[in-house]
Amino acid sequence: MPQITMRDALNQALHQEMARDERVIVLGEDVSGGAGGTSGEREASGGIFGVTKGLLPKFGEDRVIDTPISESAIVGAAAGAALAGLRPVAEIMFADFVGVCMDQIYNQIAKFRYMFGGKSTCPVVIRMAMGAGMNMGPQHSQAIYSLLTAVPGLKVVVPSNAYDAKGLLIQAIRDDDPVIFFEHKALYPRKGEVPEAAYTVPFGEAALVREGEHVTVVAIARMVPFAERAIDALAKEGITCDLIDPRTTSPLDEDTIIESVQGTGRLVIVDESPPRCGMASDIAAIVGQKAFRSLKRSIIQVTPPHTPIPFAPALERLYVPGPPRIEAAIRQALKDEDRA
Amino acid sequence: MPQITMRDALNQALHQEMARDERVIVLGEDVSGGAGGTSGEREASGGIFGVTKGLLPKFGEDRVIDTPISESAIVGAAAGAALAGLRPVAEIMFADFVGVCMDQIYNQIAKFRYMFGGKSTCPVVIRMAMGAGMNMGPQHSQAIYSLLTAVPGLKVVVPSNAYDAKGLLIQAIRDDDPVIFFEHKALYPRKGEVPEAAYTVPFGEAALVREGEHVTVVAIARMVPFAERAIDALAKEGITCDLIDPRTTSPLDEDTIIESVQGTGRLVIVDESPPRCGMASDIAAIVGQKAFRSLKRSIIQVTPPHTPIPFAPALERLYVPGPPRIEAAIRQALKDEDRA
Amino acid sequence: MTFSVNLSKERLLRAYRQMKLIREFEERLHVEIATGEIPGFTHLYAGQEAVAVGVCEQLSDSDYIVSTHRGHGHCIAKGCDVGGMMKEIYGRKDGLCHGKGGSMHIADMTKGMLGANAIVGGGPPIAVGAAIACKLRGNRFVSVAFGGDGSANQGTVFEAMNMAVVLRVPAIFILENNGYSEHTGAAYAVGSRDLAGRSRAFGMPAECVDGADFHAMYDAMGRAVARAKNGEGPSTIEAKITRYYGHFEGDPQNYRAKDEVAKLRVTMDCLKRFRARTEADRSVPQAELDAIDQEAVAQIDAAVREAKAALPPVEADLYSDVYIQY
Amino acid sequence: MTFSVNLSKERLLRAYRQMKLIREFEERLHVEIATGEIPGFTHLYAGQEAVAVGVCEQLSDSDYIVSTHRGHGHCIAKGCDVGGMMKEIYGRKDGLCHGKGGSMHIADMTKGMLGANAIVGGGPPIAVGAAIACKLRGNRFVSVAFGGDGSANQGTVFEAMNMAVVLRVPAIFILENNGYSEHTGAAYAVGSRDLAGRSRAFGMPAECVDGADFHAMYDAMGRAVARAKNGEGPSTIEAKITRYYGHFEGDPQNYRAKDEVAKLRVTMDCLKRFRARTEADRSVPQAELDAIDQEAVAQIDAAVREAKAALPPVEADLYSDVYIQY
Ligand SMILES: Cc1ncc(C[n+]2csc(CCOP(=O)(O)OP(=O)(O)O)c2C)c(N)n1
Ligand SMILES: Cc1ncc(C[n+]2csc(CCOP(=O)(O)OP(=O)(O)O)c2C)c(N)n1
Ligand SMILES: [Mg+2]
Ligand SMILES: [Mg+2]
Repeated sequence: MPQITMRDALNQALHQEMARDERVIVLGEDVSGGAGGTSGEREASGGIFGVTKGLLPKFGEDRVIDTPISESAIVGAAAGAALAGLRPVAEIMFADFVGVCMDQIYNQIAKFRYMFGGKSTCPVVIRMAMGAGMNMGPQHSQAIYSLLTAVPGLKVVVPSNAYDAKGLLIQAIRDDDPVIFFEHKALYPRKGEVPEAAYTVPFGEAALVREGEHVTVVAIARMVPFAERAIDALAKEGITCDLIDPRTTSPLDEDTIIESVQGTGRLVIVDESPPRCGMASDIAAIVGQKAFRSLKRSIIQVTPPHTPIPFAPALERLYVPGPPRIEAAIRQALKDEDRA
Repeated sequence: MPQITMRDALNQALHQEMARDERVIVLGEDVSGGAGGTSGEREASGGIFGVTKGLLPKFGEDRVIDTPISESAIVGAAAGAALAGLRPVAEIMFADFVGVCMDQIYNQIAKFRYMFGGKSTCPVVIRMAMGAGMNMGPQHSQAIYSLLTAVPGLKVVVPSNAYDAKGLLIQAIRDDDPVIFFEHKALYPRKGEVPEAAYTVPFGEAALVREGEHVTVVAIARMVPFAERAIDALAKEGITCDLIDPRTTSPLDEDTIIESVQGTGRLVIVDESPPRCGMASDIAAIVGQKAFRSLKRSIIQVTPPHTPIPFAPALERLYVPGPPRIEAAIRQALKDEDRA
Repeated sequence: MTFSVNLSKERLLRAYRQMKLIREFEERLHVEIATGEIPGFTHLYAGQEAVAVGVCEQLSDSDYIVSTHRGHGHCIAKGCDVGGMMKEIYGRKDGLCHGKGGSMHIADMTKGMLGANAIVGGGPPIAVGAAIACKLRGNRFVSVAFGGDGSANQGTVFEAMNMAVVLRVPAIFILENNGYSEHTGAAYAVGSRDLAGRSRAFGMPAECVDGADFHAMYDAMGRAVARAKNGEGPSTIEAKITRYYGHFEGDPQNYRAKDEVAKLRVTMDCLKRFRARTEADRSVPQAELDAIDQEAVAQIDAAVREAKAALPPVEADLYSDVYIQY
Repeated sequence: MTFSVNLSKERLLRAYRQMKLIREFEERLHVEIATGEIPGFTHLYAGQEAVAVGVCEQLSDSDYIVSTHRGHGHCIAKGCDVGGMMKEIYGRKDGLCHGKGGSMHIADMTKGMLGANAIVGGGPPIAVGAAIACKLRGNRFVSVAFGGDGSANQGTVFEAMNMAVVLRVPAIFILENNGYSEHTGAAYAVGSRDLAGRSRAFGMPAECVDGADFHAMYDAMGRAVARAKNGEGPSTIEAKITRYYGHFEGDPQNYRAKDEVAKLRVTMDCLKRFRARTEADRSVPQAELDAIDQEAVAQIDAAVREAKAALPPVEADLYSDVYIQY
């Protein structure tokens, strides 16, 4: 099977779905680029991260729409186009920018179906690049999937590899509910085996990335390859872990996590979203409620600190949970607390 | 001591702080009302909820500023005025509207100090009315304190009664960090004893509203009076509870909660924010981590369902956790699970 | 496009019926709300009928509109069932949105009514999206965003306008300038005091029309629709109009001169103006209008009676329709 | 207010020095970034110097500016220390923001520089807030928002403009129209193609100025400041200008005609234009400009050397300055 990057896997998904279904449109800033430029080169960009490359030449300006810098109008337009029967894939360049279009996401798209009494569908996908690790500073690095997981009515996707990314994006486009699709910037160049043909990866089904006996590790997006490294290092010492990648945080595959914890009794959650009211809290609370008697010790949450994301590489490295912190957390998980 | 409503307590706080410190300004939609009207009545409103009443006649148009419907500009203006040395109190009429000004809150105000290397202060207070129970529908009823508690750099205040409301608002105005101040709409008419003179209630110090032996109950904002009712009913059966009102969710007084749980071993959290990545999850995760061995059974989270907020009174009543659900949860907390 | 001079008697009667139905709907709500039986808070459209009807009489069920918190008039004009609307406002299970939306969220996809919207400025971007769909399908239909003078200070509205111009989509922006956003006058909150001029500055034609004059509204809308269907892109119509009641029911309107509304009910009433005009040009026999008046009263009376008698939603409804599949 | 005809030789030399310092800062960054030693991504201001300097030469440390992602020029023009800036861009502890902000977040409250801003459209509302403070203190100082042609499609900018008009605050909006927002031309993304006209429609005067002409910028800004201090409220200056490098460093600029920049470096260079003008009117001896050129090179060279040698922040810095007290 061909080894391609997550970027290219996403690009393939867009190409295939646009070819399959003419209701699919793509809109966002510089998704093709070049409009109004002096070179006449109409596809000057293909997206800042290259994910939408080649779409304009293939599908034309009516379906691959460069927009002004107007995120509220981008998301709102996607919402309206979806209500009117299209299947828009909107791009918000950096996830951090949801601040300028949050209303359209959380008050409009997320609520249409419910508040209209089930009489509308809003099959929108909003793609956004997220995550720290590229020294892009406090306003271009956030991992905000927890903020949107909190919103009833949205589905939230957080792929960790090229295979899942393609299958999840195709699923997102075919899904009749609104989907927020997070792409971790640091994962774009990560390669994996990806079938050429279109396929879907279902929502709400976690992937069991490693199987083991001693500790359950849940990790999200870029934290998955980091956890793999930590787990593989510990395997040499005979410490083995289940590594669970939820792939979607909404819906969340609670069953797979709980089943694993019932076996191991020990849980480490590795999460790049901030620690307060974040994904790690969310999963810890669910497991604490549904698998309380299985827990041999407290759940360990590995998250960034409660701070904005610093620019300096020296600090950002400390901010992002990395393999050493994960390894340490797993070791800690093997020790029980004293009884109070 | 005089019994006054939470609305009037808040109004007192604003009056007293504006009189004390001329750097305090108030801005928002209809905070006085009447500008540009045909009656010539310059204070036609005093705020949709009446909290800013009487400020305009006393402090004038330069300090009590009616704005156009432009929430991003309102919050941004508050941010800029604070950087320039004022102490603005901005009003976002309904908390649901943060969607249209989220960027100014979470990317700007929350991050200034950190990303400018500690060289700025941004002493802004953003007041907003929140909460369900008045049949105001899906876009006018949300309890979004969890969304903002998640944001490093913000402080988040959630008063449950008139006394705290006044003291916390005065503290918020005097505080040098940015503060999001949530006022539950259903609590505005709730009366309590409030001293006439100015006083502060410190942030990060929970109130122990009831003392008891069997179960720890943590409740927030309107959930506090509801929990009081449930607890007082159970007291007749000899079941007694600690009732903790955190008063601020950021900073959160973890110690008071943990200490109580160390005594009772049983925790019920009552929260009006949505269940995923919400306050109940957050507190459950913290307690699960820091008081694991003290817990005799799993923590019970009493929250609304993972749905938007319905308009119909028949449904909204079911959406909002009320005294019967809280009472049932406390009873359940007294039973232990079977071991797995 | 049709223009008002070409309207048949039947079309004129229909327009009047729509206006009268809105008026009666709102006047009756004004009475019923005072009884405390209607939950939540409600914004009445009375006084502005000719705007909604002038606009929507140029549209079909395949054209789209997006409305506001003050949406009853737009809904009725676009063909929503008044019985279903009334039940929705009373929070009944058989309401147009099963009681889950209420007054500020009435929608009917089958009529191209994409929803009232309780977020000021929330609608125009959505309307641009529907216009994108219209363009992709060949500009045979148009998409309309309603908004008030107050909404025109919300940045999202200008983002939507600019995007509509850039993408040349068949979007039409109706700015209902009733002089107030809640308790604040447009004379204060709209810096330039010229809403149409703002739209023009974003690159589209904009007319300023007397919103109490059905014929004028209808004709302005005809021009905008013709332009849109011709692939020439968006337009704006600013309608100068007034509202008869407070911002929401219960608002004492201290910001308005004491007899302002009473006077406007005489001089700026769209129903009276319609009657005067059609009497003068003999396009409609006035007796038929009287009959319509009576029908409207009866229809709304029935709607209220049925809404009061209807059942509320049940617990299962709380959990349904969050997702199609989860 | 002073106008350029009245500028002393010293003031003209200072203006040139500022422009040259910006140019050298950016040209040197262009070289250093290619080595891979500078973290993150960087947007260079080269080509636009006369805008920042024309504006800021009318300001004092007590006036405020709010900047953008392309902020180095504004920072230098407003008096930020280039050594501290360079260290910030290298992510050093002694950087102006302790390395926590980086290129897009440089701020210096002591200079009235309220921060660069990586959110397009994030700055103007903040500038209006600072203008509110200025007004409250008697309009002795002004507040300036910088933004690009692309930013002028973000709704927040128009909210800020309208609010500034309504509140009559001493705010000045500088729209640097360099023809591109990232890879998209203003000719496409700005529906009306007329930025100044939009500001006018919101109720303030707006001039469109040749942004490569320091004297013209300085004079336009003089008029805007005079107006603001006179209590007449906000103004806009649209500066037509060009950027010499890509949107960010590394951008191959496929959207621009091949020799566009090369030509503009000849015809639209603000430094060359300044020299030509001051030579013609004999206001400045050209040899003194040569000396300034050399000083600037040396100053930036030292800044880079020091930044490279400086230490990064330490772990404790990760946790500090989130709150003043928590
Ligand atoms: C984003 C947002 N801000 C504020 C409000 C509160 N609000 C509801 S209606 C309204 C006034 C709207 O004025 P206008 O657009 O003129 O419409 P009108 O009420 O006159 O029909 C305001 C401020 C809101 N619903 N949404
Ligand atoms: C809200 C937001 N949307 C998009 C971006 C990404 N972005 C950064 S700069 C830029 C272009 C800005 O264009 P303009 O305002 O003309 O400034 P210039 O880069 O030309 O100086 C874009 C789209 C952003 N930083 N913030
Ligand atoms: Mg109005
Ligand atoms: Mg530009």
